[in-house]
Amino acid sequence: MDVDGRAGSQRRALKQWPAEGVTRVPYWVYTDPEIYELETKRIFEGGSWNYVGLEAELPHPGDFRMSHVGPRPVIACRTNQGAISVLPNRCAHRGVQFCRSGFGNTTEFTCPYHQWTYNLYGKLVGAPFRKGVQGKGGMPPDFAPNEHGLPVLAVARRNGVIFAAFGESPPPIEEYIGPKMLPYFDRVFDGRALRVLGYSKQRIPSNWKLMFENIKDPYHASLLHVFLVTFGLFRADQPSETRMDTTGMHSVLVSSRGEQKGNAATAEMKSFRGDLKLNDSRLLDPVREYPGKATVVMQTLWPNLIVQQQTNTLATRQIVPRGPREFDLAWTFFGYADDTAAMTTRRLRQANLMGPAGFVSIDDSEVMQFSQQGISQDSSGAGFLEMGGRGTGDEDHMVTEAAIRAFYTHYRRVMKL
Amino acid sequence: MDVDGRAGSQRRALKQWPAEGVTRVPYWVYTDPEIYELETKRIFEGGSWNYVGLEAELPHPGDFRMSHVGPRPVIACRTNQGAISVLPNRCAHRGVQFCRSGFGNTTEFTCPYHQWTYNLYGKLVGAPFRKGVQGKGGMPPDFAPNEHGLPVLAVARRNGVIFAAFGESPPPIEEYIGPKMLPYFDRVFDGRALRVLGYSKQRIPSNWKLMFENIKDPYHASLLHVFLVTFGLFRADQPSETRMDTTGMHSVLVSSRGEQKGNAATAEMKSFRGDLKLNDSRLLDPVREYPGKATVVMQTLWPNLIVQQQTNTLATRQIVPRGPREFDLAWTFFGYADDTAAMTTRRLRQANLMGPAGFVSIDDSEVMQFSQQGISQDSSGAGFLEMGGRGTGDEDHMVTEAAIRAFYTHYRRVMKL
Amino acid sequence: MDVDGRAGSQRRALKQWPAEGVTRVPYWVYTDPEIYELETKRIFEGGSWNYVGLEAELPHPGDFRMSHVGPRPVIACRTNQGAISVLPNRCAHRGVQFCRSGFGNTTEFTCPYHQWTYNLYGKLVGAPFRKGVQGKGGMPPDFAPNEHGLPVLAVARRNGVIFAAFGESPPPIEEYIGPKMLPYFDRVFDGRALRVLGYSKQRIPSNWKLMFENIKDPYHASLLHVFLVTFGLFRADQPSETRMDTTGMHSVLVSSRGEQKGNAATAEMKSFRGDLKLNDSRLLDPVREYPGKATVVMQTLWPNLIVQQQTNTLATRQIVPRGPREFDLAWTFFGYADDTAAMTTRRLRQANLMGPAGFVSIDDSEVMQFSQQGISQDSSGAGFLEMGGRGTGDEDHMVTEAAIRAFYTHYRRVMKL
Amino acid sequence: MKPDGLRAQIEALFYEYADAIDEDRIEEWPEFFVEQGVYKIVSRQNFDRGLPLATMLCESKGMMKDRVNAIRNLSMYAPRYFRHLIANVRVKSETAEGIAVQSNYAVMQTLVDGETRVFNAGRCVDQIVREGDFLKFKSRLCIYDTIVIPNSLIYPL
Amino acid sequence: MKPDGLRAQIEALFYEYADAIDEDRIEEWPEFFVEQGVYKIVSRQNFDRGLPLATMLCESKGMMKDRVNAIRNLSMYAPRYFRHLIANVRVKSETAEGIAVQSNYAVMQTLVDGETRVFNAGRCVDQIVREGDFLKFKSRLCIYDTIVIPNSLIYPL
Amino acid sequence: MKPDGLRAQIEALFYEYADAIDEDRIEEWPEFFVEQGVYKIVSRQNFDRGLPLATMLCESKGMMKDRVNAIRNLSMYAPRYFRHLIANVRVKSETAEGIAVQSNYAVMQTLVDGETRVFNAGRCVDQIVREGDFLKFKSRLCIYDTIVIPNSLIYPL
Ligand code: FES
Ligand code: FES
Ligand code: FES
Ligand SMILES: [Fe+3]
Ligand SMILES: [Fe+3]
Ligand SMILES: [Fe+3]
Repeated sequence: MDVDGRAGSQRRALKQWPAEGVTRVPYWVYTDPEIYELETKRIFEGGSWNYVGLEAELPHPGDFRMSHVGPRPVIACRTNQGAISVLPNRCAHRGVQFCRSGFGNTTEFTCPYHQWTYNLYGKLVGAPFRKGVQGKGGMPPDFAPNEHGLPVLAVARRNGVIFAAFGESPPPIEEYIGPKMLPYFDRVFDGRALRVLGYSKQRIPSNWKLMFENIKDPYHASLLHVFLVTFGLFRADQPSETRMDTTGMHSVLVSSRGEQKGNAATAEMKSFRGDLKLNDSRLLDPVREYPGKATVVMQTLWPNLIVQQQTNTLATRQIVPRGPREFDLAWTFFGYADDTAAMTTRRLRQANLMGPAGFVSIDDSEVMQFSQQGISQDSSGAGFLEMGGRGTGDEDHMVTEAAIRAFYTHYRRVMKL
Repeated sequence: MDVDGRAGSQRRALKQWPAEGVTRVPYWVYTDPEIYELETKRIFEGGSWNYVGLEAELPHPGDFRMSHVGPRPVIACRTNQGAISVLPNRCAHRGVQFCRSGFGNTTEFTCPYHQWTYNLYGKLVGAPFRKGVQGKGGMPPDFAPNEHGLPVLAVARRNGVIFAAFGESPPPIEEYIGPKMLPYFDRVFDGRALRVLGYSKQRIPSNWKLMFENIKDPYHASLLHVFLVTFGLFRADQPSETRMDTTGMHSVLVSSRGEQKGNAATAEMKSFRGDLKLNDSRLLDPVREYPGKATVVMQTLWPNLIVQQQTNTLATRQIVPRGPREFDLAWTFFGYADDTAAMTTRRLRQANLMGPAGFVSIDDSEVMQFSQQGISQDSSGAGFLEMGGRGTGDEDHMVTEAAIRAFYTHYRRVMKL
Repeated sequence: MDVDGRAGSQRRALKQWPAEGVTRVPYWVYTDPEIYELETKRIFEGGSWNYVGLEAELPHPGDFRMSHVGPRPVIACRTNQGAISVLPNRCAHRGVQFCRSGFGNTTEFTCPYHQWTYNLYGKLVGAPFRKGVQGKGGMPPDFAPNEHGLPVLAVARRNGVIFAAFGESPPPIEEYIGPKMLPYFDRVFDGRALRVLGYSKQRIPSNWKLMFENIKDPYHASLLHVFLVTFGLFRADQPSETRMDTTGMHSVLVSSRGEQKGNAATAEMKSFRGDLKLNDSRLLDPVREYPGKATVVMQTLWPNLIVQQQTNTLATRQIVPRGPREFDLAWTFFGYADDTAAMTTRRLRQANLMGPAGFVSIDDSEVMQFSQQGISQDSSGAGFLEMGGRGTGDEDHMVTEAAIRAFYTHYRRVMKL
Repeated sequence: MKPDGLRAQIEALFYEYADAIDEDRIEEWPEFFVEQGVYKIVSRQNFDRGLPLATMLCESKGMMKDRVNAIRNLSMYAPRYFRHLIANVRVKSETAEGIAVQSNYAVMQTLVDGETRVFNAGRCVDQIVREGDFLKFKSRLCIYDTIVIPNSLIYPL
Repeated sequence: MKPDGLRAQIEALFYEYADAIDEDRIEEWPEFFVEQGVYKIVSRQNFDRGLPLATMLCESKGMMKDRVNAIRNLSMYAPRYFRHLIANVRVKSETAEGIAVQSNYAVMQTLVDGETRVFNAGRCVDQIVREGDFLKFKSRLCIYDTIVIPNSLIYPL
Repeated sequence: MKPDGLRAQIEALFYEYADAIDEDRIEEWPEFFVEQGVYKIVSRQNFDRGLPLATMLCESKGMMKDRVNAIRNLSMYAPRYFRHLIANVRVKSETAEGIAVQSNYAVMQTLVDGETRVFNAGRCVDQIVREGDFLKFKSRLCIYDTIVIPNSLIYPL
């Protein structure tokens, strides 16, 4: 009887990264519960800056919103001093996830169970009956409220975007994003006040990394997205760049809008429809608003953020993992406080391209589900990533999986895989 | 590559009870599947008397009801001799869970698959074709029907309440409940015939132990339950007691109704509303029906029973675990056979306080969900239980978590943790 | 603290097959996830011919249908040469489950993500941008398309029935079915063209092996199925046979219709109703269509097929496991291309006996759920299978569990349990 | 109370029909049909592909009674509740043949001690005729979206 | 807009009632009842076995207001949305006592950041009377199939 | 058959609208609107907080046709069935502007080889006008409770 022994060693063998390196991604990284647990610890709680929201969402002292760092629920607050604090949404007494409102304004948080009360800095400022009632009961004399506050997270901000980190603080956010990626970040987040236009949320039945792969994969865009291809919003024959930071953890895809005109490259794209026309062209009525030629910049920031600038539709997409086979994708669509009404209308119209019903993003959310289904058939397989060669460096085109290879280079380092 | 090794040893480390002892409860006891399996074996099937129902539910010979011992489905029957038998709801042939009706009357149970038939004592009294058909087939000559009955459970009864146990019989029920707890038990179950008023069932997304903690935690009642506090039904400034048996496994909270009047203690309770009035006071029209001053006695009996006497609403609450993160709470509301119509009406009105829509119990079922959510964020944390000191003994007040500490003292002993 | 250690060794002990051999089936074979994983590898992917469909479903070149081999999604195609190919439904690039239509006609399959295109033989015939775009990017020079096709499955056909196998090809299908079983197979699949009448699908909350046990268990039919018993469609007192191939993996139950007349045997069947009459006798209007006396032949073919011939209702039932506790049962009802209209009507009427709403099969799908529920209560138990003795050989009656014992003899061999 | 108006009468028919099933008065079910009434449950997949198989098929009131008898006396199944939500009732035409009506439905199923789940959803395509004072089904065809049936289909929809 | 016809008026009553709950105007809920109106939620199991226990019981508009007050000010619970689907409305009789009506319902519940689930399904048995220009509930009895309630029942059904 | 009565006509509009979507005649969908009709799907959360984002936004019949074209020719998605249950239809007012109507809905989704699930539930707030013999939507606003959408929203609701 060898069930246990074999299954055990089989399992271990499964977790050997293929000898080819990052040109292969073993399918167990998308399905294994232990890998997922390790990711939680080593990636999301391990010295990385996680996106938690925008300052524009918290204009007034006491404003707060629920958010997540990786899978873990947190609360981002505007303090009275105008700073931002990020607190774990878990009571220090007996673990109640106390905050239940997505947004609000408060001077303090009170856990419903025993009314332990925390100020906006996570300090325990109230614990009823701590001294007992009518001389009876209460906490022991050595009870030190300052040892029972909420373990606040490290916080970083840049141009209105809020990041937080469990554990030891990562390097300053500018250093973390790095000199190569920062200009792209600052392109959209240029210091102007933002205006939130609204939220969307999808529950996608796939591993969270497939979302990053998708956005780091310019190769698919010209093939999967008939809409992008046909209207020239993002296409392999257009001037494009794939750029990574030095670690490989962040990346951008950059491209300039082209025309709806056939050529040698579009001939290879089954998805190109030369004859397609919009019935109402207001849907796509692009206005150039950033310097330079790029009309689309998609940036991924390790470990949970996508910054989308596609023509005039802007959004952050936050990844909230929910186990190895599911994640939530939380979209925050925004513009600038100084947008004209016409520009706001334009952004809202172009928002049809993105989100759970997006002309473009539907393709991605569906294909991620198909990926997870295929991968889950048998986790002893591996993805093959040799488009654009085997390197992990920048490219001035889209015909490459380099950014995914770079991502897994960093992933393996952090995960010790 | 160290995934397996680390994950393994991490897991082991996680399962070390904190050095502080029962003033801490590690969060993995609420989430770990192996712990849950051990609980099934060591607690629910391990020499404990589990509540399975009331004799009043089985007035006539042949009456039966489905019930559970821990998570395991059983059938409680009134035998022809007026005794009670408790049978596992699983066929001895090939495992079919044969009984499908919540309640009924029968002379025997027939499994639908091959019609093996058991009498009310679990004895196999029929197995069609056992001797073959037309001289062919049938059971081997050495087939001994008496070796293929249902393994009946040990049964104990006291004053109309039925308990059952898998495995070796626990000590007599009076000894098991113990001399300190028995009077509280006998207070409600005083030998009078009971009348069942009805059933409620909730599926609560939390670990089953959080239900016990909740009922063993008088500290929360004055803070969480605005209704209780405001109407003085249970409040920290009222004469109260927290009592445990010698092992810590059982406990009672006892209190006397107070007034809706502010004082130093209510000042600390955000939940106190001095000005609140009922529009229809019939909802709370208390009548004293037990000797002594206590108007509420909440008793918990290891490992699956809560006996509720809150003013004139009486109920048993049976805990049916369904994995580490979910349990069913099965309420049986009852009165006495000799209740006047007015008293029955009163009990039915006061039933508004309890159950899935109870003015009081909603708070608890909701907070248990919040607890499980918070705990599940990261099972390396631990609850902090030092209200009322670090002891596990009786208290003459409510400002304590002593009964929970006592519970975990026993839990650790039984679970060998 | 011994949680891990004990739980581990407990688990191992659980996986010891009972000393009694195949007269006992330990309940962990129906619940354990590791056993299920092993079954996937050793049974469904391990050199066995899995049913995937009928040739009649794929009349024209390019016709395809989705199907499964064990739990794994595959596509069966009619190639241009009139042959059949079976492809895994998983892209060789990055794992997308690309085919989304149950049925269709195509010349090639294109994965939506990056448009890798496979012909009907699984050969990679297209990979856009493989040579780059405008001189940039593309696959490395050593990219060999023939190394990146879909790993086609071995295929076997007999008289219009299609089988497929992962890994090394099993022996020829005739040898695999074996000389004892082949005549029964050829009885229904006699070379005539088939006509598909329609599909049904059920999701049954039980282990897949319980389905095989059910069909290999003539003992239950006379007891569970009031309909069969009453109308004499299958009853223990009728001339019957239970036959296995030499390995025990396949079997047939054969019987001849009897009368609705009581006798010594029916007296033992609670399920016999001598007085029952149909209001509309067209429901059961049997016509003899096969040589010999048998009116019902139920054949099980390892590891995923049941061939049903009950009077004039014919169907294949394909088992698609979905983890240890659930499987889909996919029914294909069929007749012959040369059936008269009256015969087609008859088959469609008799289809009322089978499928998710079948007069007969409801009993089975329900009892399988009850079995899984009972088994899952505690996986340390075992089923008791001594009806008809302890042997695994053929019997000329129904009062036996021999075919199940034979099945588990083979199962243990293949699973090394 | 007899409702006024054709659509109201048709809805009354639908609702009483559903009530007979939901409230376990299944014996009444065949009485909603004319003597040679036809009742069919077919999957949308079979329907769309032109395949004749029905998951449940009754070609007369007699066959319906046989189905009722099976439900009551022959079949073995776990107790459950059905609950019909009938919506989107559309009277399509009224001819000598009868009244053609379409509707959508969802049936919720609750197993004892279980949750309430959407068991089956789809549409009904009906032919209704007058029989004396009453409207009756000449044919009722339930085409269900729920291709994969959660275990067993015990009752008519 | 006041609808014509009794059934239309009754449906209007049902739909406005549901809207008050679904759109979080719970304060309006007692106003759909007469002063001594009775509201009861009972499980089908208790109902069928003749057991008197109600999961929610209001014997007067006052008790309903107390329930509203609890929902608004006393109880602690996670925010959620209710959504009523009311179907199969059947006017059974109209007498001096009032109008007897039955209907089926399913309530969908959406917890913040969660999926929409069937929370509760069953039927309503109502007595309705005219009060001035309005129809009001004299009694509303909700008999639910969903024996096992998913955690808590916060709002009336 | 053209129904009598305003509410019946409105319901007919709603049900034919739903049928076009459920039965995969999505090309008909824009025709239920006037030329400058507006169709919007918004989450209850955005709606309640006054945020203008729509999950789906069509400001003209042309944009609706673009959406239909995307569904038919541009988007890649797994095949699925939608099934509308439309309930609680309330005619709120009729003015020169049009008829204001509210209703509740639940859309059941069935993925091929999957279970039928509640995909989305909420309410519709509509402005309806007469165009010749027909009622048409001037605007339809679907406010959905289901904040977290199960993967993708392919069809209009
Ligand atoms: S758990 Fe938060 S105050 Fe007790
Ligand atoms: S399983 Fe119960 S009689 Fe066979
Ligand atoms: S995953 Fe199939 S083409 Fe890339
Ligand atoms: Fe994309
Ligand atoms: Fe409480
Ligand atoms: Fe059978």
